[in-house]
Amino acid sequence: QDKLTFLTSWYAQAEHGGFYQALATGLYKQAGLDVTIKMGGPQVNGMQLLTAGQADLIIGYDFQVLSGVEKGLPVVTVAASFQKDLQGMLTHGDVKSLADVKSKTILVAGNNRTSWWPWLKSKYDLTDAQTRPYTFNLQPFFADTNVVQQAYPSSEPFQALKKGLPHKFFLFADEGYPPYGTSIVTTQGLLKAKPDVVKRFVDASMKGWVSYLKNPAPGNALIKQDNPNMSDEQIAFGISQLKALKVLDSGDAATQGVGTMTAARWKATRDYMVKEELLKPDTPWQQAFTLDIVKQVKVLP
Amino acid sequence: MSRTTPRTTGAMPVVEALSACKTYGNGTHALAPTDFTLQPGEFVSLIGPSGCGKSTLLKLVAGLIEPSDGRLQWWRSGQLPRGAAPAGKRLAFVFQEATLMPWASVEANVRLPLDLQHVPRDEAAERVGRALAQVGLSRYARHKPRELSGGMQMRVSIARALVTDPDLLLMDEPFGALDEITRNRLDDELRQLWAERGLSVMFVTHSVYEAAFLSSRVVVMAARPGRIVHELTLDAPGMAEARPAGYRSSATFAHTCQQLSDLLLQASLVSGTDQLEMAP
Amino acid sequence: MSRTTPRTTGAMPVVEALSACKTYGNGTHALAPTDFTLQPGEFVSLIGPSGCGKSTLLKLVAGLIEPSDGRLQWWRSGQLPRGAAPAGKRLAFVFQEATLMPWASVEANVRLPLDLQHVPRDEAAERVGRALAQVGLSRYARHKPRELSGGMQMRVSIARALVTDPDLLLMDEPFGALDEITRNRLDDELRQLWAERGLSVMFVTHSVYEAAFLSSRVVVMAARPGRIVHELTLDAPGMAEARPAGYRSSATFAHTCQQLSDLLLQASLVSGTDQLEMAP
Amino acid sequence: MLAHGARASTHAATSSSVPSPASSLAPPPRVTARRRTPWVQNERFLRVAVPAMVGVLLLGLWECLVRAFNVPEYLVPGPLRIAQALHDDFGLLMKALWTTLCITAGAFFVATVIGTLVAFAFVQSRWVELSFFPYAVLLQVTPIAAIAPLIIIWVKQPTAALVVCATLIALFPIIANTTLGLRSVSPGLAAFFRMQGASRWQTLVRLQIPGALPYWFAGLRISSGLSLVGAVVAEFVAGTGGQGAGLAYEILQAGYQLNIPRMFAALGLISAAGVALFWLMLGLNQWALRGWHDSATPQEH
Amino acid sequence: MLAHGARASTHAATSSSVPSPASSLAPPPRVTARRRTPWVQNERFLRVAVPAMVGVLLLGLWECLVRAFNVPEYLVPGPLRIAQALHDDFGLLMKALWTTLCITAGAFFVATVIGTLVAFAFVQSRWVELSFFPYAVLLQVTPIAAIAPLIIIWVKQPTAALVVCATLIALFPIIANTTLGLRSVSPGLAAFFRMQGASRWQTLVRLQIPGALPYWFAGLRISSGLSLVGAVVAEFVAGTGGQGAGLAYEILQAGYQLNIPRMFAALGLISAAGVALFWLMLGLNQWALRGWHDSATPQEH
Ligand SMILES: Nc1ncnc2c1ncn2[C@@H]1O[C@H](COP(=O)(O)OP(=O)(O)OP(=O)(O)O)[C@@H](O)[C@H]1O
Ligand SMILES: Nc1ncnc2c1ncn2[C@@H]1O[C@H](COP(=O)(O)OP(=O)(O)OP(=O)(O)O)[C@@H](O)[C@H]1O
Ligand SMILES: [Mg+2]
Ligand SMILES: [Mg+2]
Repeated sequence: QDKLTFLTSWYAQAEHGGFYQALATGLYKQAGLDVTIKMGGPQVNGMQLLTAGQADLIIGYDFQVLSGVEKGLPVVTVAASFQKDLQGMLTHGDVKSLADVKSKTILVAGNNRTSWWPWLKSKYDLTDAQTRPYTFNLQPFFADTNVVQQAYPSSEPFQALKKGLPHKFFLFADEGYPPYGTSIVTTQGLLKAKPDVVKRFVDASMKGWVSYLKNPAPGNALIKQDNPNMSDEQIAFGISQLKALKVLDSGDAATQGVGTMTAARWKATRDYMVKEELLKPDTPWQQAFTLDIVKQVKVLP
Repeated sequence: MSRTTPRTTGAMPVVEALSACKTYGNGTHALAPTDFTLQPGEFVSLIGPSGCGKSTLLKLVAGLIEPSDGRLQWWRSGQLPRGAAPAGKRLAFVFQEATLMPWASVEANVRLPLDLQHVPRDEAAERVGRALAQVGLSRYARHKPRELSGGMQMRVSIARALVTDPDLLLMDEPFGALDEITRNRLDDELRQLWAERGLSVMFVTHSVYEAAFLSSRVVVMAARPGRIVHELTLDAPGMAEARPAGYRSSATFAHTCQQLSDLLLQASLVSGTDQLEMAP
Repeated sequence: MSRTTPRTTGAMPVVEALSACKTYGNGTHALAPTDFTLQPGEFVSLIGPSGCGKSTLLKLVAGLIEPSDGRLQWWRSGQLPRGAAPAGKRLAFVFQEATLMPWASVEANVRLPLDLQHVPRDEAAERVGRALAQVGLSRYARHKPRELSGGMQMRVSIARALVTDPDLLLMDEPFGALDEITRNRLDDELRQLWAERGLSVMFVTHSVYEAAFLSSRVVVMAARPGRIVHELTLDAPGMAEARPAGYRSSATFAHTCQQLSDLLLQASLVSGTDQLEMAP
Repeated sequence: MLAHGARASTHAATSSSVPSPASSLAPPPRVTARRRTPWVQNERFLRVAVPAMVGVLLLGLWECLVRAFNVPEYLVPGPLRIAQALHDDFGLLMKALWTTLCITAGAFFVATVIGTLVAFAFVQSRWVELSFFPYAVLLQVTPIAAIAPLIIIWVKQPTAALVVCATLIALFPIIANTTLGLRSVSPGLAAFFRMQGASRWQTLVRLQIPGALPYWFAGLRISSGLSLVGAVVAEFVAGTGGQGAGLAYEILQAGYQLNIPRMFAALGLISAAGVALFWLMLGLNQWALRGWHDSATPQEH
Repeated sequence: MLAHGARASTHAATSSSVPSPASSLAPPPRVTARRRTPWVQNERFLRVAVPAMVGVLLLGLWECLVRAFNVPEYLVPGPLRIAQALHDDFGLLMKALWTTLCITAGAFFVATVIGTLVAFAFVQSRWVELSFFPYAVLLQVTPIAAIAPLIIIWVKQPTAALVVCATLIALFPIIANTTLGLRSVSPGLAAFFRMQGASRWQTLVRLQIPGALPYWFAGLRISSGLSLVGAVVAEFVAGTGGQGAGLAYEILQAGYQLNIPRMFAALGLISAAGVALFWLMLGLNQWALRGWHDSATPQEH
């Protein structure tokens, strides 16, 4: 049994379901892995913990991996659970499309100013002046009908739903925002030393995802153990959103299996970053990912 | 005890203590129930062994502490018989320790009571200058208290009391830290001031010479509990005049001093066995 | 100025000031270059007008402040001629203000120097009890300093100095806040202690009577700048004995007092024009 | 201490217009005597009763305002609603409070010990102080949020990491106040100790430490609150959740889920704990300094 | 103040074994005189030079360790690397520093004014203090991160919201210290003022305020640091990014992009600013209290 520590990106929630499911249903054990899942949180810097050896694999983010590669960090993305990034925008009911947010006050969290915000800004011709900080609290949104804000499909819209407030949610990825979502990142070192272990982990995790969307109960039990405040209702809503947005099985995944990635998508992400001056043009962006693992894994949805 | 206040008599006292007593928080009986009257124009000295309650009585009279039982009664200054004093005049207090504002110069310390009474700047400056000259500290007007010797600090404290031209002057061993020469001069000045201005004075001292020279009445206290054991009237009330030039070397003076020394010794003896045991 | 230290002579002084002078940070010349020698077994009183630099000289001798120029020289106590004193004996200092630890009881304050010398508990308790009895404060052993009167605090300070059985005793107006009776008794005790134990004493006082009664030598200082203007030897050195019983009423005593008063007046006069102007 | 208020109110019974017995000789005969209703003079009773009354008044006002303006519960809930949330989630919140208090206590203890020892070192030598005091200032001004990730990397055990973070926040006031206190001994007494040939140790133990107690307690008063804040902030930053989660986790989660009454209930618990800590420190101060220090002794000048 | 260190070192020139001139009569003739090398006694010089030297030593040690153990730069960069980052991103960091300092200054100013006024109110009446002091404690212990969202709703202007957050953090030590100071006037002087019939205003202006200055400055010393920390924390929690972003934003971003040397450079700037503020306050203290207060006057007992 190979011991592995896997660090998620946030408090346990539906977006991490596949991993918990793989743990709960013994998929990891069957793959000869002894996996510990650690939760992330608001200010937990997964990349730092990964490079410091506190975690073997983490849920990463394409931009951050590219930045890391630019800085010479030995990190590499081995698979992408979701074909779409889950970042999106929550609006009041009157907004018909993202083009309508031009007249709204937009809540943007500090660290997102260098991820999707430049993309949204240039795409819809928005300005910095119309933004206000987002503190991961929905009170400003509810208090003012002229406010729109960033959101994750499974959490903020759920609150709006519960409040019975007419609202809309727009996924950026559906408008052409390039990065993958919930990707699995590890170190070059581990990849080189134990490619087989990494492969087994990815394989089991992807199986976990497929299993999770069919019957989430085992995974949910673990999620609720880690994050007692997560209600069944909310998890169920999250899963339904994952299904509705087809994050797992759309695009390339439908044919090449869950978790797949393509160099073209990575290049699109890289080009966007370079254009917004978030990345030096001479960054060896190919080092940010490897297709070797996903090529060996084929878990069809 | 039912008492009638002296309001019914002709003379109106400045302040009266009616069975006032004081027990401190730790249970020390500092003052047994005490009756004490200060008539206008009196110069009363308090003498007694160390720790017998002189400061306590003085603070009661000043209203600085409240009696544990009994009461204090103050009378309008407007009714002071010796005229002259405008209404609203104040009492002045000289603490046993120089109590100065460490951040203010000597000058500012002495000017303080005038400032508090909104005396105009020029007048205040002049009066401060005079008071500082009286205590011999004109040169040190701009010094800070911490730059002065113990005796000089005490003199600043005295100047601050004199500058207000008070009706009632309460002084707690003001001259104890001064050399004999300075002390004698200040004694002279104080006596003269008192005779001229008709103020009332309560004066704690450890020097029977000083008490004999200055006072119109001497109150002798004993300890445990603090109480008045004797009073000695030296001048008839209202007979305040400057002492004759050679008074300090007169036989009357020597006699008074001797009398006071004896009273003090007596007071020390009744103050309980603990008062100074001789070494074996 | 080249000087030879008295090392060459037979007698070995306890402490010597060699043209030591002191100018404070604010520019006050508190002490002009001064030579002063304290011989073993001497009882030297310092008198002088208020602010003339007595405390400054005493602090220099104690090593509490450093001279601005010149130097201080201390000699081994082992070489004190009057034998008896074991090595490592200490100096004791009584500050002009009672300097007590506010958090400690009277007893603990007095015991402090013994604790610092690791004197065994029992012996310390006994010595503290004796010292407190000497100053008449046995009853107040458990009180905190703030619960005492000014004079009582000063007596605690004195007891703390006496408890150590010092070789060199430096006292800055220790009895100024005490009544005459207490003062006289303490004077007697101090003189007796000095005569018996052969310690060396420097004593600042404002009372010429006290100086005359206690001292083997009196140093008169004048102000601006502080300096020694006169020295008066009362006893031949080494002739320390208890004064005869009636000494205080003897003609010799009265004469000495008068002499000292005159010297003090002189010193006051040479201390500059600012020293006490009479009111106009 | 000035007792204007107390004086004026005492005299109100006997004379109406006069500010203080000592202020002037002008008014007609006035009388001072001891006529006091005992409970009004009972400091301890007042110290609890009066602020409690004010608290009840303020809460009442709050409730009224919330009702009058119909403020939605997810924006600012009324106190009754909060009390209900406190009641409903009592077990949950108490467990979280316990966790937070444990971290607070640990951090406070460690900060007190280290801070005091550092202060001892500082007063032993001016050189030590000169050299290292600026670095103590560094401790205070370095934002914990920025170095928390590093601490989490270095200190493996999560609870220990939280304690370290909270300690760093609480440390400075203790160092600063204790150093100031140890240096603030009366110059006369210091001279006396020097003259008696007291060793450094004796001077420290018998002079500097007792003299520094009032300052030390003032430092404890500030630091006790900071330890609590530190524990909460550390939790915010380090983001632990799950079974042994503290109040910060509950606040964050309640915020995300827009369970604002519960969030306020948790906030209220933190505040109550802080005030309780403060009073505890004040009580300790009174107890330790009674009889000699102004701050703990009623004035009888 | 005790000057063991200074004394001992002065005497070392003339005699070797003796602790202090007053300690005993035992040693052979000893001599005290004024023989001092002036620069070693120049407080101001030492206060800068010694810690600077220690700093250089520590930085050197750090660099050596980093090199010796080959610590990767993205984990802990060496000081040289940080200096280089500071140099490279000088303009960026300086702009951010300026923003943070503006917020700090604003918060410090507001906290000083409000804190002082509140303390004035507290000492005017014991009832006011009894009633409201616990609520001042509340200010300190309520985690700013939790109430920042509410502040953002109420204070529309983002910079103003940050100033409010930072002010809340910096307020308590000023209130606590100033109140303590105003109450700590010598009882004798207070009695004198009462006796002279001084009005409350006169007592406040002429007695309590001057007497409270040392405490007030001690409060300023603590609060200046807290204002800075508050500004940074507020930005972390509620910060805007973009043009007017402060150092917290740069730290977050640098962390996110794993530009660890820049993150350390930003941290260093914050720390340097904090230490500078502290010295500024100390200097102000010396200047204002010179001549009368122990903390600002060399002892000549
Ligand atoms: N604040 C206090 N708390 C408790 N006891 C006190 C306090 N002040 C004074 N005492 C006690 O009250 C008694 C009288 O004190 P008081 O100061 O009136 O004496 P005194 O006659 O002025 O003495 P002295 O001549 O030494 O100044 C003393 O026994 C003293 O211990
Ligand atoms: N710390 C100080 N800073 C500046 N000047 C000082 C300081 N201490 C004393 N002086 C000045 O030095 C001179 C002598 O002071 P010192 O205390 O020695 O006088 P003294 O003879 O003891 O007076 P007293 O009898 O009043 O105690 C005074 O003029 C005083 O102003
Ligand atoms: Mg007294
Ligand atoms: Mg003196």
